[in-house]
Amino acid sequence: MICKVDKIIQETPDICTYRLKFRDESLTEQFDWLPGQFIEFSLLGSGECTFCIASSATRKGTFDCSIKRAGIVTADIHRDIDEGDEVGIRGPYGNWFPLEDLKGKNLLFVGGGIGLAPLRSLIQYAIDNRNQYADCTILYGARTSADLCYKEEIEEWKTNKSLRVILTIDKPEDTWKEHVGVVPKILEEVVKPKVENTKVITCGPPIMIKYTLLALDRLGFAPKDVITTLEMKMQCGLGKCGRCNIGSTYVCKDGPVFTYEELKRLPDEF
Amino acid sequence: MKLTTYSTDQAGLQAFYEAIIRAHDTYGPVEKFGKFDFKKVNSLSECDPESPIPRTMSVKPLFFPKSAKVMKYTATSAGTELSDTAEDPLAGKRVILGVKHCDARGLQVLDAVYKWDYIDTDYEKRRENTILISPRCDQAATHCFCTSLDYDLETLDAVDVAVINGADRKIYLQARTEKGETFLKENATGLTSANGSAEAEMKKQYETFAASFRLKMNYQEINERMQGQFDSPTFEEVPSSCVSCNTCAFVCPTCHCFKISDEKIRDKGVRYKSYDSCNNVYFTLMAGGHNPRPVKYRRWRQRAMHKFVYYKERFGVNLCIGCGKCTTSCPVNISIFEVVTKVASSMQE
Amino acid sequence: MEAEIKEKIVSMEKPHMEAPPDWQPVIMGILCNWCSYAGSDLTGTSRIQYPPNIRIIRVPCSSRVDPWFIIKSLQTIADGVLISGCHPGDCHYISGNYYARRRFLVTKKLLNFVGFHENRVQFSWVSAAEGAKFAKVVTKVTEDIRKLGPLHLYKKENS
Amino acid sequence: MDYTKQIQDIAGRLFSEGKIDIFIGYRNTGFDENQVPVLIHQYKDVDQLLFTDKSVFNLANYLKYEHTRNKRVGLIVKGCDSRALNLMLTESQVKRENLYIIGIACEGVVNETGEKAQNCVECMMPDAVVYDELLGSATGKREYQVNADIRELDEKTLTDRVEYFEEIFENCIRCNACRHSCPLCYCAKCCIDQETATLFHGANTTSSAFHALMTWSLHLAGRCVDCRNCEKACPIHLPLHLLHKLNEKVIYENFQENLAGMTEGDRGAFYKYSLSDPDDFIL
Repeated sequence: MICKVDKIIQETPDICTYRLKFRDESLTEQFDWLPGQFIEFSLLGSGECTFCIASSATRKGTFDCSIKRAGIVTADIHRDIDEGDEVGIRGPYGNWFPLEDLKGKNLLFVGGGIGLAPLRSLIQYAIDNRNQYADCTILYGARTSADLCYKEEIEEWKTNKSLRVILTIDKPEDTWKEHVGVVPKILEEVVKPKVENTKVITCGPPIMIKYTLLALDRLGFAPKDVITTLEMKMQCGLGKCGRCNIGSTYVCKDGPVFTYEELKRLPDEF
Repeated sequence: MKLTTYSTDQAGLQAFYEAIIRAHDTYGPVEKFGKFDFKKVNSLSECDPESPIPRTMSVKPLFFPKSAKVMKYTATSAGTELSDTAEDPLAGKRVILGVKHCDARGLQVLDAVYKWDYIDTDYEKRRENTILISPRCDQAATHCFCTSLDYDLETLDAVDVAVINGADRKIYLQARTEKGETFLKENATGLTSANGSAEAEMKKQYETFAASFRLKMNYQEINERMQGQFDSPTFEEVPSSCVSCNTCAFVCPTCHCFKISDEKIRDKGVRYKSYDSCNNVYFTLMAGGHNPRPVKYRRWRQRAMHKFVYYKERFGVNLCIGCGKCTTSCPVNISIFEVVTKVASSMQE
Repeated sequence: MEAEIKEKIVSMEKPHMEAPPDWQPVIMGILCNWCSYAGSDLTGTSRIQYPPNIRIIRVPCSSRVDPWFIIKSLQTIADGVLISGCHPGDCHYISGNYYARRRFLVTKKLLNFVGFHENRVQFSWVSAAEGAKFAKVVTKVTEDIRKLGPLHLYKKENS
Repeated sequence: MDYTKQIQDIAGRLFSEGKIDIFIGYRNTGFDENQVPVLIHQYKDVDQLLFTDKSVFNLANYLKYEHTRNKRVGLIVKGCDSRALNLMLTESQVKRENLYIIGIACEGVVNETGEKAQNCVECMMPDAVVYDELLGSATGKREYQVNADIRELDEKTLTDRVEYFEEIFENCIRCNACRHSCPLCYCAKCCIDQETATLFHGANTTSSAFHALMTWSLHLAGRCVDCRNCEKACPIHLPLHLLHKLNEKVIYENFQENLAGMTEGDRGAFYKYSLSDPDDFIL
């Protein structure tokens, strides 16, 4: 399927959000996805990459992909794509956040860096179906204030009375008025979430996830209440190419959304 | 279903092969650089259906080629156009001569992953249109251990027609699938129906063949023991001499990992699907530098565990089929048999 | 006559491949910044005519040319490659072209060994003052390649 | 040629004196007559070691991996292996003080069919050139002779050569076993690895094989020690030596250089030049 790049938003020095629109308008109606799913994004000539959809299907018409410049293809994407260019996408693939299980629960989102992208999809979904969910808390951290994604949208969330937004950066900065410290520390010291009736959805760099999971353990969360999305190199998204194999699990088919309980059962390879 | 068996002799078999080559698109093992490889043949003299094991490559490239075009595209300032590739040269009706039983089993094992969830139509079409004619080996090669695994080689229904040497230079052609049955009926000119002793003779041939194996393992036990061996130190020890090339995966009849890559000159480009191997350092290297399997033993562990545990867990069949091609082709002669038996037995220590 | 035909067949990579009627050779010119590139500039400013088939890449020195560049050119769009540097002794970096000379010889011989005609890859020394020589070299290379026809060996496919 | 006893003694002595952390040698597979290289960490495993004329693989290859980096290593080298090792020392890939080298005055190894391998028949320098201890009696340097296959192919017409080589490149499956088993291909990121290559992002096509094998052989020109690890590693049995031998021949005929890595500090033919190098092919 061919998409046109509608808008490019420079989030941070190395992260851009690409707002995509189908070239063939009739596909817009058919293309439906749930928060947590991913697409295969291809820049013809450079290759394919896996990205999660960073917006919710409740906001139809366009969808977003946030891309961080990290490897060969992503560097090409940042360099070569301008507004109005055409790119190829396949998908959506993978599983999604357990929306039914989350109904009526308190939601705690814990994101770090580019890890907010998959969460943003669910946050938007939750905002648009606000009456289905109880309290929503968003804890978001980055290395510096310049590395925070979706700044405008976060401002919007802050003004939304039904959301509690907590921002943090790793090291103090002069103009920074919010919290300072790594995400797991803020989680324990500032957020102090209630354990009852709460589901935690977390995504971020591997090291953050590791310590966040430990912190959540200390706070008394049961492994089945902690949901995360896993990153693994993928090429086909169809359960054939064998790249995303962890044990007998295919991340592209059985994932990328796993609960901590499921992760514990997998061999330690991610 | 009762399947027919025909009997013939060496000359009759040659005539049977020749008739097939005349009438169908035929592939057979052709000698290249001193090793046998499956190529298209136009006469029987070009190939040797009874060529010995071990061979370089299995029949895998005829179903899952080393590099296949997925799609073509033109990307100009005016817009992007995608188009299908030219017709798949491997999709037509064809016959493959001289497939070993293990190779055929390899395809059967691959069916599980290709027909899971998303169905790979190219692969399915190639499988459907192909008749496998397969002589049963008389003698095991050094690294074979196919009889020890989780399938019954004697009555294997992965091959369409089995060619079995009987007593007194007699040769039996036995249909194993319905596809093979119809094929044999159509091409059975000059063949006679087998008489009563055929069954016994074929059984005897299998017994002598099975007795010629040097490598034997207790599959059930190995599979069970391997399950708990994820952290076994033996994985670090035995394959330490691995040089991280991709040979074992590329020659393996059941390795199915691939990569997708683009090649573009000016405005036009092609997207390819090519072999890849989990022994490659870059296999799981993600953009940004995180690699879940950065060291050799972890990649080897993935390979061995996938072959003997994970695939069985997921699809119910063992991925390794015991053909020994990886061991024969390995630059440093690492034997997967040795690795798994050592890992499985390391638990007792 | 027969000898001539035989000669032609022997010197062709794929004698049965015919060139399309409107075919024009594409030559990749890899030129050293200090001599040959300046030389080609001079050719232009002196208004000397030479075939437009050459596509020029500027490199700091002829020894910057990895054999890989030649192979890549031949595999993508080029039918022939011309590499040009300073005359021996004139190298801006003192000895770069001496090293390059050794490498070029081996590259040329190896490419010839695996089946590329020896005129497919050519080398020249052109100084900044030799505008006329540059035009002569390009004309000669273009004519050589035109005689050989389009290159069909090991081309990267894009259709 | 059987130095099993001596090598076991030396390795045992080195371990008990605490001079090395790892010993790289050969062991039997137990399945066939081929030998597997083995990395030994303890004294008790020393009796696995052996050395016969089937000890083919070039052990210098293992010095490029992370598990031998900055460790004290003992290893066995034959004539060709020692020259590869010398080049690695020259190119600062390993430190001499970390190595304990057992040199072999090699009498030639055997190929798959049990005959003396072709490169051993043509070998110009069978004795190890860098060692702490030499086993066997040195026989010295021999005359250079042009490889028979090269001579045969040189006489063919261009069209015939095209056909011959097209078949080779077509059959290549791009497993990169040649590059991985070459001790001199120590680059962590290789320009022919498909994941890092800028020309071929991974397709295993004929043109990709051509690019890989040609670039690879040209990067090894003037350095190749003719150990033929690559050719023995190739699962398709492609005659990869042709490319290296042709380079060797051109270098010998034009620059009178051969036998890369004879002395430490010698970086091969492409790291030096002479004012009188042939110039006649340049316009």
